[in-house]
Amino acid sequence: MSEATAHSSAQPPVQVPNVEEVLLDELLDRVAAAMESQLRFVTMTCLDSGANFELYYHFASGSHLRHLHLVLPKGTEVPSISGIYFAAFLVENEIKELFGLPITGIALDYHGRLLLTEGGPERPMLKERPVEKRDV
Amino acid sequence: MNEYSIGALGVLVAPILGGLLFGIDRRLTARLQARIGPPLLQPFYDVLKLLGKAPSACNNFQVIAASLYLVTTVLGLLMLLLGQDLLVLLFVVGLGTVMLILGAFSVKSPYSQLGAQREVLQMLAYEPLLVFMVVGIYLHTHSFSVSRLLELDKPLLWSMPLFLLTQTMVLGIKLHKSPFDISGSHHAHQELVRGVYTEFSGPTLALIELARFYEVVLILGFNWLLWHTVWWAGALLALGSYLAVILLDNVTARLTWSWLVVFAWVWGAGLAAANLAMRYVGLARIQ
Amino acid sequence: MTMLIRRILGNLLAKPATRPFPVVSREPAPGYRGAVEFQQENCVFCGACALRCPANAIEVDRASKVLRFDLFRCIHCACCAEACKRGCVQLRPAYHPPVFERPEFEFSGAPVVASESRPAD
Amino acid sequence: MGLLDRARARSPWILHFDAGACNGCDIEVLACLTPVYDVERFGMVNMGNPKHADVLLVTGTCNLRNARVLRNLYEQMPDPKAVVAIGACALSGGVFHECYNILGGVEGIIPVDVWVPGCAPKPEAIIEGAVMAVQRMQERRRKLREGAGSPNE
Amino acid sequence: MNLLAQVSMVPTSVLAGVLILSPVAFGLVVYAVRTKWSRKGMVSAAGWGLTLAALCLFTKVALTHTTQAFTPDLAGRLTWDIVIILLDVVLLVWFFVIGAWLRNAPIMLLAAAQAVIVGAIETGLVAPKHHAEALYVDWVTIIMVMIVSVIGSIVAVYGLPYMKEHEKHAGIPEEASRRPRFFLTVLIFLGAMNGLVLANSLLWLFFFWEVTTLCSYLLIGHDGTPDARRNAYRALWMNMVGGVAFALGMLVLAAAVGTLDLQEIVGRQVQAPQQPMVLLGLGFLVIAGFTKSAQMPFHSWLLGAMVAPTPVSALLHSSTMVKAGVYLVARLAPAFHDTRISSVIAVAGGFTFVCAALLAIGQSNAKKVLAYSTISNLGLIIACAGLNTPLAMAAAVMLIIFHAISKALLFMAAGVVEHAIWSRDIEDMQGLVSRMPLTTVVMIIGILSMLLPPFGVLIAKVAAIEASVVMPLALFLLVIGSTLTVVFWVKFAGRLMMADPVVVFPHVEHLHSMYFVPLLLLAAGAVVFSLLVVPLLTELVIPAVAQYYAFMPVRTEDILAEGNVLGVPWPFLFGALALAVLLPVLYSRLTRRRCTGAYLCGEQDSQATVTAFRCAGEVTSAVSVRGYYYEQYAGEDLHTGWMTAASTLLLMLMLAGGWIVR
Amino acid sequence: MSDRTTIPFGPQHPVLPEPIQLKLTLENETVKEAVPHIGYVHRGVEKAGERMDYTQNVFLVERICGICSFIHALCYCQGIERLMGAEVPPRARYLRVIWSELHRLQSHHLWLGLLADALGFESLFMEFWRNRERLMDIFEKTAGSRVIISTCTIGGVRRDIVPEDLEMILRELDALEKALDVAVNGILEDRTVKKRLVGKGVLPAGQAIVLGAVGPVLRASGVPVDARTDGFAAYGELGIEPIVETGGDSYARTRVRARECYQSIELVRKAIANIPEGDVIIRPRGRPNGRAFSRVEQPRGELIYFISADGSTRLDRLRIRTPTSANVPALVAMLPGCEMADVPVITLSIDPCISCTER
Repeated sequence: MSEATAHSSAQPPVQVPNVEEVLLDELLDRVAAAMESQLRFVTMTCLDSGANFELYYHFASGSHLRHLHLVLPKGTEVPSISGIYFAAFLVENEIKELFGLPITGIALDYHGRLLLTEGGPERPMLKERPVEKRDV
Repeated sequence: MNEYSIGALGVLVAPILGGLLFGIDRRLTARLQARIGPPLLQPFYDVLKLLGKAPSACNNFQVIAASLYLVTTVLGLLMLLLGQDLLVLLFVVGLGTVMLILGAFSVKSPYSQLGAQREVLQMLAYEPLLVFMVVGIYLHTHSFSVSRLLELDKPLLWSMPLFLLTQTMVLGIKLHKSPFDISGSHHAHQELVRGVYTEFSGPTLALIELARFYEVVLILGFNWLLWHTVWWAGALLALGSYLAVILLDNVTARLTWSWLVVFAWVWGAGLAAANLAMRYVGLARIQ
Repeated sequence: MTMLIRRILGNLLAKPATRPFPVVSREPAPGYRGAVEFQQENCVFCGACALRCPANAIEVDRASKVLRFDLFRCIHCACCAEACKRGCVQLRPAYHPPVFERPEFEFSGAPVVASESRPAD
Repeated sequence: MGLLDRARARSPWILHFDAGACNGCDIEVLACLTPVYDVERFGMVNMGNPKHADVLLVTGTCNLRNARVLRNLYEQMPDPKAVVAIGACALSGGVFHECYNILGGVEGIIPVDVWVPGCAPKPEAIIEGAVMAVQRMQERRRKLREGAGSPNE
Repeated sequence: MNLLAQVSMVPTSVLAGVLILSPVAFGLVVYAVRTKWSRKGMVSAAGWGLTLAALCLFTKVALTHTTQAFTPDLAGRLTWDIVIILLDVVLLVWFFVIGAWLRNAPIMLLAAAQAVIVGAIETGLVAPKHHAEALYVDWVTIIMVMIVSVIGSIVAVYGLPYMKEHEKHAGIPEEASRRPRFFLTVLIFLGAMNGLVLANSLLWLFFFWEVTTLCSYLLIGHDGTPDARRNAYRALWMNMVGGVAFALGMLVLAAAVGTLDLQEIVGRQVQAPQQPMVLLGLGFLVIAGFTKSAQMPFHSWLLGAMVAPTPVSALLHSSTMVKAGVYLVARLAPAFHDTRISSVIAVAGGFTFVCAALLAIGQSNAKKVLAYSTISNLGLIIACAGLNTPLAMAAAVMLIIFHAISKALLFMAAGVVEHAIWSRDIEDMQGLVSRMPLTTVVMIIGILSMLLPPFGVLIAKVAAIEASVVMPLALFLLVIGSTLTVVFWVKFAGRLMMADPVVVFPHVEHLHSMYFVPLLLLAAGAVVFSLLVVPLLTELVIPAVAQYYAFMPVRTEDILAEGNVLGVPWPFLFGALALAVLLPVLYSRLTRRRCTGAYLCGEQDSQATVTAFRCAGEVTSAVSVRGYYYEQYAGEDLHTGWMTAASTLLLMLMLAGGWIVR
Repeated sequence: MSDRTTIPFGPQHPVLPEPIQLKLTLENETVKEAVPHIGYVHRGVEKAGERMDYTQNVFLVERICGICSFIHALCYCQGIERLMGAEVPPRARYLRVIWSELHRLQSHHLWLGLLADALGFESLFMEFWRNRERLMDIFEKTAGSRVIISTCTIGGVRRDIVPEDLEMILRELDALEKALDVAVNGILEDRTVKKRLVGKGVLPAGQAIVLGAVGPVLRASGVPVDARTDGFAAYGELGIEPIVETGGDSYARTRVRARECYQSIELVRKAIANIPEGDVIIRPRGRPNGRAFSRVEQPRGELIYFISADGSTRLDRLRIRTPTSANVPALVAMLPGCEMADVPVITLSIDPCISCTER
C-alpha cells in the first residue's frame, strides 16, 4: 500500500454544482417549470441546520443532476410538490415524519405513519434529539 | 376374490400407491431441477406429521369439509373398483371437491376465498372432460358401469385416443400443476399463498392430503380404463400421462384462470367432442 | 421450451448439482471471513479492534485487561483483524455453527478464562 | 409414537419471515432451496403460510412494526413449532446498533430455539440451524412427555 | 286397513271437487271475513283439506291401481262443461277489461284472439264437437296434485307471517291490508292448479291455465308499485301469448284429430302415423308450455315476477305454476315420441338449461339466481321430455318432485333472510351463517340438495345425462349446463358461509313458528325423500312412467338397464357420508382446537371484532371479499340478444318440425 | 358492505421475499387500487450514518441491502473520496468494476429466478439460482464472503484479486454464459411466460420519466439513462452503452435485465483483460468536508448518496436515495387495472428492494 496523494486537512469544503437557490413562494412555479421541461424527479433531501431546515429538490435531465435549494426557518409550512410530481409523495411523507417538517397537501398522506410506528421514536432525524438506544 | 375384498384392498393400497406417486413426483421434479429431492416416502412423513400437529381450524365445518372430501374420494375409488356407475362416481367425487371449496369459503380470509373461487372455475374446466370420457365409455358398452367396460375385449384407446390427452389435462388441473395451478399449489409460491388450502391446517390438512393420495389414484384409474385389457399397459398409460404432467409442470409457467377455462373448453372439450363425434359417426355407420 | 426440456432431461440423467452436505462438508474458500479467533497470549488489550468494530461486538476494558467478544453482534467484516497490529484476531475460513444458547466469550490478561456458556433465556 | 416422531423429524415445513434484514440472509435462506443446497432432501419445504409451517426462520433486526407481524405469524403456527434466528441482525441487531428504529434482535419478541450467527450465515449453517430446530422440538416434546407422563398430547 | 278401504271408496270426482273447489271456498271466506283468525284458520283449513284430499287420492289410486278419465256431473242439464265455458267467457272478458284499463292494445288483442279461437272451437265451427272426458287421474297427476296441495299449503301458511311483516315494512295499516285479497288469489290459484293437473279436456285445461295466468298477474302486481305493475304486465302479455298458442294448438288439433280429449289425442297419435298437422298442433301447445315455464325466449317474465312477495315466488314461480308448462309438455310427450320435434324440444330445453345457468352466474340478486335456476331446471325437465325415453321421463318426474321441494325451501328461506336484512343481494348475505345460523343451514341444505349427491335433484340429473347419450347435442348441453349449475350454487353457498373465524358460538336467531315449521318440513322433505330415492323411483316414478308409455312395454328393469343410477348402493353411500359428517363433529366435541384467525399476511388485527388487518398509515381496515359474478362473461346484457334469437329459431324449427323429413 | 374486495398483499407473503404490504382493492380479480404500506424494514440508517465514524459507515451502508451491497459501499466511498479529494488507484477502479458487475450479475440472476418462481415456473427458478451459485463461489473465493463482500473501502478496495483467481472468474463466466443461454431462452422465449409478461404493467416513456423511474424500469420504457455512462470507477475506460427496450412492459424489463447479464459478463471480461497492475488502495489524508453527490448504477437503477460533512469524523448528513424508492411511485401507478394474478409479476418487475427503500 502506498501513501496517498495527500490533501491537507484544511482544504476548503467541496461544493455541489448546479444548485439554484429558491424562495418558498416561487417553489411551486419552479417545480412546475421543471415538470414542463420534462425533468425527472430524483428525490428531496432535508437537512437540519439548527434554526433552519434546508431542503434540496433534486431533478435530473438525462444523467445530469440539478438541484433547487430552499432554506426555511423551522416551523414554516411547505407546500407539497406531489401535486406536480406524484413521485414525490413518498419522500415528502418521509421528511414530514422523520424531521417534523410540515409539508401540506401530500397526494397520498400517511399522516406520519409511513416508516415509524406508534410507541417508537418520533422525528428521529432532528439533530437536537439524541437517539436513545433501545434495548429489548 | 370377491368384491368386498377387492374394495378393502383398494382402500388400503390406494393411499400407499398415491403417496408413492407423490413421492415420485417430488423426487422426479427435484431431479429434473438438478436436485436430489426428498426421500420417496416424504408424502407419508408429511401426512403423519400433520396428523400429529395440534388441532386448529377456523370452524367446525372445515373439519367436516375435509372429512367429506376424504370420504367421497375413497367412495369414488370404491365405486371404480367395484364396477359401479361412472357418472354417479364423478358426482360423488364432485361432492368432495365442492365440500373442499365450501370449507375454504367458510373462512373470511381473502386468500382462501379467492382460492375457492378459482377452484370452482377449475371444476368448471375439468368436470365436463371427465363426463365426456364416461360418455365415450358408454358408447362402447351401452352402460355406464365399469364392470361392463371390463368385459370389453378391445382397449378403448384405439377408438378414444384423444381422451388420453384430455385425461392428462384433467390430471394436470387436479394436481395443481403448471400451467394449470391457478387455485393452489404444493409450494406456496403463488399470489394466493396456498389458495383453497390456505386456511386448513394441522390434522384437517392431513385429511386433505390423504384425500389427494386417493384422488391421484382415482384419476389415474380413469386413465387405466383406456387400456384395461392388459393391466400393465393401462398402468403404463397412466404412469405415462403422470410423467407427462410432471414434465409439463417443469417447462411451463402458471397461467391465469380465464385462460384455463377457455383452454379447457376449447381444446379439452373440443378434443373430447371430436373423439365422441368420431364414435357417434362410427356407430351410425355400423347401424 | 425445447431448450429447457433438453436441459431438464439432461439434469435428470446427470449427477445432481446438490452438494452432499452434511455428509461431506465443503471447506470454505481460503480467504473466507468466517470464524473469529483470538490469540489471547499476544493480546495487549490496546482496544484498537474494539474501536474499529462497526458492530460494537468487541469490548475491551484496558484497565482490567478484559476483552469481551459478542459473536451474535459480529458482522465478520474483519476490521478487527486489520486493526490489530499484533495479529491477535483472525478470521478463519470456517463458519460458526448454529447454537442453542447464547455463548459468552471473554478473556482477561491473566489468568486466562476459558469461554463458557450461559443459558439463553 | 416412534413413527410420528420420525415423521416429524423428516418433514419440517418452513416459514421464512424477513423482519427487516438487509436481504443478505434472506437470499441465503432462499439459496438453501436451490439445487446446490436443496433442503428438500430433509423434507423441508418453504410453505409461506404460518398455518402450515413447523419451523419459523427469522432474519433481520426487528422494529415495532414487523415485530407485530412476527408475533402474529408465530401465533398462527400450530404447535409443535420452533424458531430459528438467522444472522447478526436477528441475533442482536448487529451493525444497526446505532439506528433509532430497531429493537435489536428477535429474542424478546418470540422465543428463539436456535441461533445462527454470521453476516450473512452460509447456507450450510442455515440448514444446520433448521435441523437443530427440529431436534429441539423433539427434545421439548420428549421432556414434556416425560414430565407430564402422558404419551399423547 | 279399514280406514284405507273406506278412503278408496270415496269417489274420485268428490276428491277432485275438494281439490279444486275447496280452496276457492276458503279463499272467499278469507276475503269476506277480514280478521286475523279467519285468515289463519281458513288458510290452515284449506291447507289441511288439500293435503288430506291429495293423500286420499293417492291412497285410492295406490290401492286400486287404475287410471281413470271421467267427467263429474252437476245438476241435470247444467254440466260442468257449460260452467267452464261460462267462466272462460268471464275470464277472457276480464282480460279484455284489464287491457282496456291499462289502455293496452296488445292485451286486448290477445284476449280477443283467444276469445275468437275458443269461440270457433266451442261453436263447432272448425270440427264437429266431440265429447272429451273432463278429468283424468294417473300417477303423474297424483304426483303433481301432491306437490301442489302439500307444498302449496306449506307455502300458503308460511305466507301468513310473511305478508304481515311485508305490509308492516311497507307501512300499510291493518285496516287497509290487502292480505285478504292476496290469500284469496293464492287459494284460488291452488284450486286452479289442481284443476290444471287433473284436467283431461283441453278446454278445461285451457280454462285453468288462464286462471293461473290471471292469478300470477294479480300476485306479481300485488304490491302496486310501478315496478310490480310493469312486471305484472309483462308476465301477463307473455303468458297470454302462450294462451293464444294454446288456443291455436287446440284449434289445429280439433281440426286435425277431431277431439280435445288429451288422452285420446296422445293415444291416437301413438297409433297413427304422425301427421304434420297434428304435430303442428302439439307444437303450439308446447310453445304454450314454454311460455308458462318461462323457457327461452320467454324467460324474462319470470325474472320480472321476482318483484312479487316471496311466497308468490316460492309457490307460483318455482314449485307449482311454472311446472304447469313442463307438465303439459311431458303429458304430450308420448304423442310426439320418436319424432324430429321431440329432438328439437330436447335441444331447446337443454339450451335453456345451459343459458339460464350461465346467466345465473352473473347475478348477485338472490331471488334472480333462484329464478334463473328455476328456468334452468325447467329447461332440463323439458329436455327430458324431449328425449322422450322412459328413463328420461323418470328423470323428469323426479326433477319435478325434488325441484319443487328444494326450490320452495330456498325461496322461503330467502324470504326469511330478506325480512331480516331487507335486501335480496347475495353480497349482503355474506357471513349470514354467523347472524342467522338456522336459516342459513336450511338454505345450505336447499342449495346442496340442488346440486350434490345423494340428493334427489342430482340423481335425477345423472339419470337425465345418462338418458341423453342417445342424442349427442342434448348430451353436450346437459353436461355443460350441470357444470355451470355447480358454479353459481357453490358461489352462493360460499357467500352465505363466509364467517369471521372467531370462536364465538353464533347466536341462533328466533324464527316465527310459521316460518320455522314450513322450513323444517321442506328441509326434512328434501333429505328424507332423497334417502328414499330408491323406493320412490321403483314404487312411484317408474309405475308412473310405465302408465305413460302405455303404448310400449316398459318394465322397471328396462328403464334401469339404460342407466346404472340405481345399481349404486345408495344406502351404503348415505351411511359413509353420514359417518363423514358425524365423526368430525364428534372429534370437534372431543378436542379443543385453536383458532388463530384468518391468514392475513401477518398483519391481522387480533383486537378487532371482525377480520381486519393493519394497512397504510397504521390504520385498521376490515377485510371485505366480494363474490365473483363474472359480468364480463355471464352478463345478462351480453347474452340476452343472441340467446333470444337462437331460442326463437329453435321454436320455429319445432313448429315446422312435422314437415321436415324424418 | 363494500362491493369491492380488499386484501392485504404482504408483509409476509410467499412471493414477496421482503416485507411490504400492498393493500389491494379488487373488483372481481381486477386491481382498482394499490396502496403501499412500508416501514417493516425501516431501521434508520441515515441517522446511524451521522452517529458512526465515517470509515465504519462503509460497513453500515453495505448492509442497507445485501443484494447490491458492494455498490452501496462503492457509492458511499466515491462520495467520501470526492469530499476528501482522493484519487483511487487504477487497479482498484478496475476491481471495483469487476465486483460491481458480478454483483449486478448475481442480482439479475436472483431476480430472474424470483420472477420465474412467481410465475410458478419452479424449474427455471432453480436453473437461475443454480447458475447464481457460481457467482457466489466467485465472491467467496475472491472476497471472502458470499453475500456481503466488504471489499470496497475509502481509497480503494481491501483485497486484490490474484491473477489465478481472475482466470478462474473468466472460466466460471464462460460456463455461466452457456448456462445462461438456456435459462434466458426459457424466460424470454417460453410462450407461457410471455403470456404472463407481455403487456403487463405498461409504463410509457413519458410517464416513466415523470414518475421518476430509474434503472431497468426506465430503460425498458426506451429512455437510455444509465449512471455508468458517467464513467465512474473504470467505466469510462471500459465504455458502456445503456441497454434499452421500448416495450415498457414487464417483458421489456425482463429483457433489459437478461441482456444486462450478458453486458455484465462482457464488462467483467473486458475489465480483466485490461486490468492494470499496481496498488489497490491509498490512505487518503484528512477528513471529508463539504457537500457532495455520488451517483452509481445499481442493478435496480440509479443510486444516489448525498453526503454533507463538516470536517469531523462524523458526517453531518448522509442521504441515500435508492432506486426502488424511485420506482415505487411507478409501481403504484402501474398496478391499478391489472389482474390479481399479475400483481406479483408487476411488483417484481420493478425488482423491489425494500430494505433499500426504507433504509
